[in-house]
Amino acid sequence: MKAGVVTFPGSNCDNDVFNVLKNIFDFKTDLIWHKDKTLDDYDLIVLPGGFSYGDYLRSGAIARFAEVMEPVIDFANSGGLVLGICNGFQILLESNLLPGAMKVNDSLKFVCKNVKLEVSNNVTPFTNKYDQHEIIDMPVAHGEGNYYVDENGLKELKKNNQIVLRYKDDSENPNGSLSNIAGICNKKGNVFGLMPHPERCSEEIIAPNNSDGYRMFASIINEIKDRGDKIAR
Amino acid sequence: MPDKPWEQEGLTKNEYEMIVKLLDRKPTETELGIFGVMWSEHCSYKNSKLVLKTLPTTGECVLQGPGENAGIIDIGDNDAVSFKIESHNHPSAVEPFQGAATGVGGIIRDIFTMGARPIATLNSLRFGSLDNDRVKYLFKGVVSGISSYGNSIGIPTVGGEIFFDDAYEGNPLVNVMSVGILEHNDIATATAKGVGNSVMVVGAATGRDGIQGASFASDELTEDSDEDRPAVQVGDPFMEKLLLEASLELIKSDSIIGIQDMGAAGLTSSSAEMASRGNSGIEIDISKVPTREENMTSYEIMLSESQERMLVVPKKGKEEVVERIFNKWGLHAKVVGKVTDDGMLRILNKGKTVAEMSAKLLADEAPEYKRESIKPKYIDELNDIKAEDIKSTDYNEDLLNLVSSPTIASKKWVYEQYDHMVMTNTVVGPGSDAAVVRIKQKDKALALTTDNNGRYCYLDPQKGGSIAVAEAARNIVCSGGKPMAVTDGLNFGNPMDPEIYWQFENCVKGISKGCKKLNTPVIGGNVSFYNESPKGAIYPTPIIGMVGLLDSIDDRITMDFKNEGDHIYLIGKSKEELGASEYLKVNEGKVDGKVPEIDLDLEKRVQNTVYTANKNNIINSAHDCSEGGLAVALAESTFKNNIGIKVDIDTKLSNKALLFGESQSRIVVSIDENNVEKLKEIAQNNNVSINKLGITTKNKYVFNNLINLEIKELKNRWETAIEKKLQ
Amino acid sequence: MNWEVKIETKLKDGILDPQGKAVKTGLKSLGYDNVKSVFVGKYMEIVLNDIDEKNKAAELVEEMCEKLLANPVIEDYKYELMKMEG
Amino acid sequence: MNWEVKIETKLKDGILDPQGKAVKTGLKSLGYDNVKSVFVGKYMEIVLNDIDEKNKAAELVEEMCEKLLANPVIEDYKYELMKMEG
Ligand SMILES: Nc1ncnc2c1ncn2[C@@H]1O[C@H](COP(=O)(O)OP(=O)(O)O)[C@@H](O)[C@H]1O
Ligand SMILES: [Mg+2]
Repeated sequence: MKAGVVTFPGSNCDNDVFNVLKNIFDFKTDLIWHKDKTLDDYDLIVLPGGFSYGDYLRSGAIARFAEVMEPVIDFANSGGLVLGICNGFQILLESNLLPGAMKVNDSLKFVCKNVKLEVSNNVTPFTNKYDQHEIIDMPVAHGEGNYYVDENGLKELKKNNQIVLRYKDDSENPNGSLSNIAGICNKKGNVFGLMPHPERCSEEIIAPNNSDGYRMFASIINEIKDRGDKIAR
Repeated sequence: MPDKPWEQEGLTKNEYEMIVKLLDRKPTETELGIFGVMWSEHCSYKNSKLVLKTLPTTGECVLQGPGENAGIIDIGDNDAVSFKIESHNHPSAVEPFQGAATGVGGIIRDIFTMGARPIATLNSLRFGSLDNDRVKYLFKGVVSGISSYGNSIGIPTVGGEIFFDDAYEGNPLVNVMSVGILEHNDIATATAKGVGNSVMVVGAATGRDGIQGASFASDELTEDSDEDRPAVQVGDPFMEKLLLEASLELIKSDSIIGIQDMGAAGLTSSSAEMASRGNSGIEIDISKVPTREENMTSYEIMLSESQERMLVVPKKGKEEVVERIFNKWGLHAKVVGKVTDDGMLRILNKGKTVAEMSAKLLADEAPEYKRESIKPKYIDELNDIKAEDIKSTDYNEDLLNLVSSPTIASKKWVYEQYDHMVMTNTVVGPGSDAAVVRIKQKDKALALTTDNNGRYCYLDPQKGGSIAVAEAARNIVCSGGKPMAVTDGLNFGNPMDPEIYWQFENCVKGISKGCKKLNTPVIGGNVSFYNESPKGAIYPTPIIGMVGLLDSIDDRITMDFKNEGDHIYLIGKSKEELGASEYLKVNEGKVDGKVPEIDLDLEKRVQNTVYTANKNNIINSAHDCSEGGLAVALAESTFKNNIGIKVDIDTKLSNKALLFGESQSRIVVSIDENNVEKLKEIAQNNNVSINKLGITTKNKYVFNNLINLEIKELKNRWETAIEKKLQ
Repeated sequence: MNWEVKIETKLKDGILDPQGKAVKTGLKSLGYDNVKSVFVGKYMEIVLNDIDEKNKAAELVEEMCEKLLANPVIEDYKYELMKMEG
Repeated sequence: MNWEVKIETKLKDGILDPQGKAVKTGLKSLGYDNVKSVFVGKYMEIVLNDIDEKNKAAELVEEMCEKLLANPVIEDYKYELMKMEG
């Protein structure tokens, strides 16, 4: 069992996620270079936060064409677990692995703070350790997290239960995101993108009394083990 | 050449004659331009060097003092910390966003050229009053510039400070401190050695950015500073992120002799300095330097301040390693010249010599001046401020007004725009006395702070300088750390003005005293002169950046009250001191009076008391008293956990001095009732007086019969003040 | 032949434009009461070298816009193509 | 009378354009080898109401650009002014 965290030029949360998987969960984890054209046998690919290619033009727009994205897209299409955090979420949108697009925050300002989220779908591989409708706490840190999808797209998301995380209410919504959307998955549920940073609340020392990020990674590892067990059986 | 060729390069006639004598001939236009920049204040420190030499720069922990890109201290177990502060005041006054952004970029480069991975930045800012529209524009621009660059490069902005005062209206201050960690064996230096070794330019291509930026920073801002606009540089944090990763990888690969960032005066200054440090010469063919624009002159290429570039001297035969590593990160690396043994900086253009001067002459032999120094008149005309000189009808109102004064108010509006969590090391972030940053896989941690009160330094430069050091150290101790070392960012007006020079000398004297007493050597810093606008000079503002060490991350303390029913103690003593206070400024609009006394021995004992008590695990919260005095310090400790206070003290002081006086060497702590005896014992051992102030309670702020407020109301005023000003 | 391309991108009609809104508020607060609406998008200038036909150049530009320069989910784009002298 | 204004801003010559640089690299890596240079700026569409003369409108636009819409320290701007029907 193995996870891979992609480093794009300008990624800056790659080591943070790596640290949580490797040192907190003791999970075998590699950093994957953006120029890699093939992938090892991974059970999880993480597209981390940061400013890939400076986030110039639009965040995620240039990273979407990095060489590594071809095998990542194949991996996703064949049911592999893909987690996109912040900039990673933006890259997933630009690659059409998830529907919709990001606009700049309504405030036009970068925002870094803790926000309250509601778990709207706890039966995904990424959220199985939370209760349905549980209110959790996670930091956000972004300038372009204002999620948009057209009306039909929103209906689809709702119909298929693809809205996984929502900002708890308008006052907790840090960016003006449509329907308070903070994180969505694809129809199959194996690709998940979110603006908040679970890797920033996975350790007591930097996030006292907050294991809400820890439980996201625990959910994923739980799922990976499950999948492994199924194959074994 | 024009009649007085020196003038256009910002040199004096004397300096010009000195150059002719030293060269034994007249310099060419290009050479004179190079001297102009290298001998500018910004590059040569000609007006400050003699005074800076009086600072204590050695100590047990110092691995690298002033003289390199940044200083380095030892923190045990083969770990080291590199840090430095740098100003970007003038660029920020003209173009706040890019000025501040490139300021962040510049200082981060200084840190990673030492071989250290930058793990935190802090920023110390000064603006005029937020009631002024231009100031609002500058303030917003500077904050978003810092945010944009720091967030993108992925280094957390964990702390800093902001003061607002009319003295900074036309000339804001933007000082950024960067902190990095490394292992002893990875220390890199900016030296060029080994005859025949290549000299390489790596990173961004060279454009016409900021030509003459260095002499720009050494001029006063005048009405037509707008004319200087082409000198504005645009930063590229993405490029710098790549440069950072590539440089650290390169240094680890053990293939280089020296590496130096290109800051002020670009290629010229970096090559002259590298050569001079190595007692070598350097020969560069500028036709080989990758350029971004066409038809650049040799002068422009030599002096361009394009950002995100470095100069590297690889070990023999390691050019390819440099290329490979930089190409991996998508960056250029190009051989542009070689190291020689003749001590000359020789600049060729397609093989033809265009300039040739001794590197030492350029880098180290600029004249050093001791300027005329006169005590300013205003100092003798200050009034003694007594309680009855300050109007007040209601202490509740006074406290509410103080906590919503922008200098004291919450800086949330600012730091929520900074990514202060990236790298996942921020244990105590912005909004506390000092930030605490862990070192992954180790138990120890760093405490980081910047401090200065320009008002104190204006009214009494020497005391002001000492207080800045004392306060920085106090903040470190209040966070659980041991003060280690200092970087100083010295911001002053025009040094040719004897009164300014006097301020400068005396501030440095005060800093020296403070650093000696508190055993925190100065390992590097920055001098920014000519901070003046048509309305006059800024307050003398020597910003103290300090790094402290926590042996164990479990030693950390925050300022917030933790439990109801804890006992609140004041370590140190309040005095009848209302001069220079924020209270005087807010209520009377005055900057006047005697600066609070600072007894550095007492300071040290007060800090020892808290440090030792914390080592005995009895401190639940600690917070130092600074602007706004005891009443404000107590208020700030109530906010986070919404825990109230009931203070009952008997004193001979006036109510105003008791509440809002800014006596030094005071720390408010809260402890469990059971630990009171222990605290008393520790204080007694340190010969420090302590006083019980009261106890922590539920959600109300009650101070004798003077103040009675809901914490919620107080907090709301404190938290929203800056945002309201900006609407 | 060389071509100069000017591209403008803009959020699609009906999609709320936070930048436009902020600029409008800013202008109003400066007293520009005649301002009715503001949209903010991106402007790009690109030089293309060595393409023989205008058609070809146009095709290329459209492809670049669809793929990278604009996000078709939320943005419209317009472009102008001019032959360059020399 | 009502006016439609189109404004383009662009960094002044010689000022580094990191966005343009990154987009150029992006286009090249997608195989668009004909791309010689890329600049990225801002594009704005503004509607102005109730201004009688074109001169007046132009004056207003320039003022708005200098004050808010462009950053005259580092940016140049161009605009186009069109009378609106109805
Ligand atoms: N206020 C100061 N206190 C101590 N050292 C200083 C101070 N100002 C500058 N220095 C030191 O002088 C040296 C030269 O300044 P430097 O930082 O190289 O210029 P630049 O910032 O343009 O690179 C540095 O080592 C710096 O640490
Ligand atoms: Mg330097």
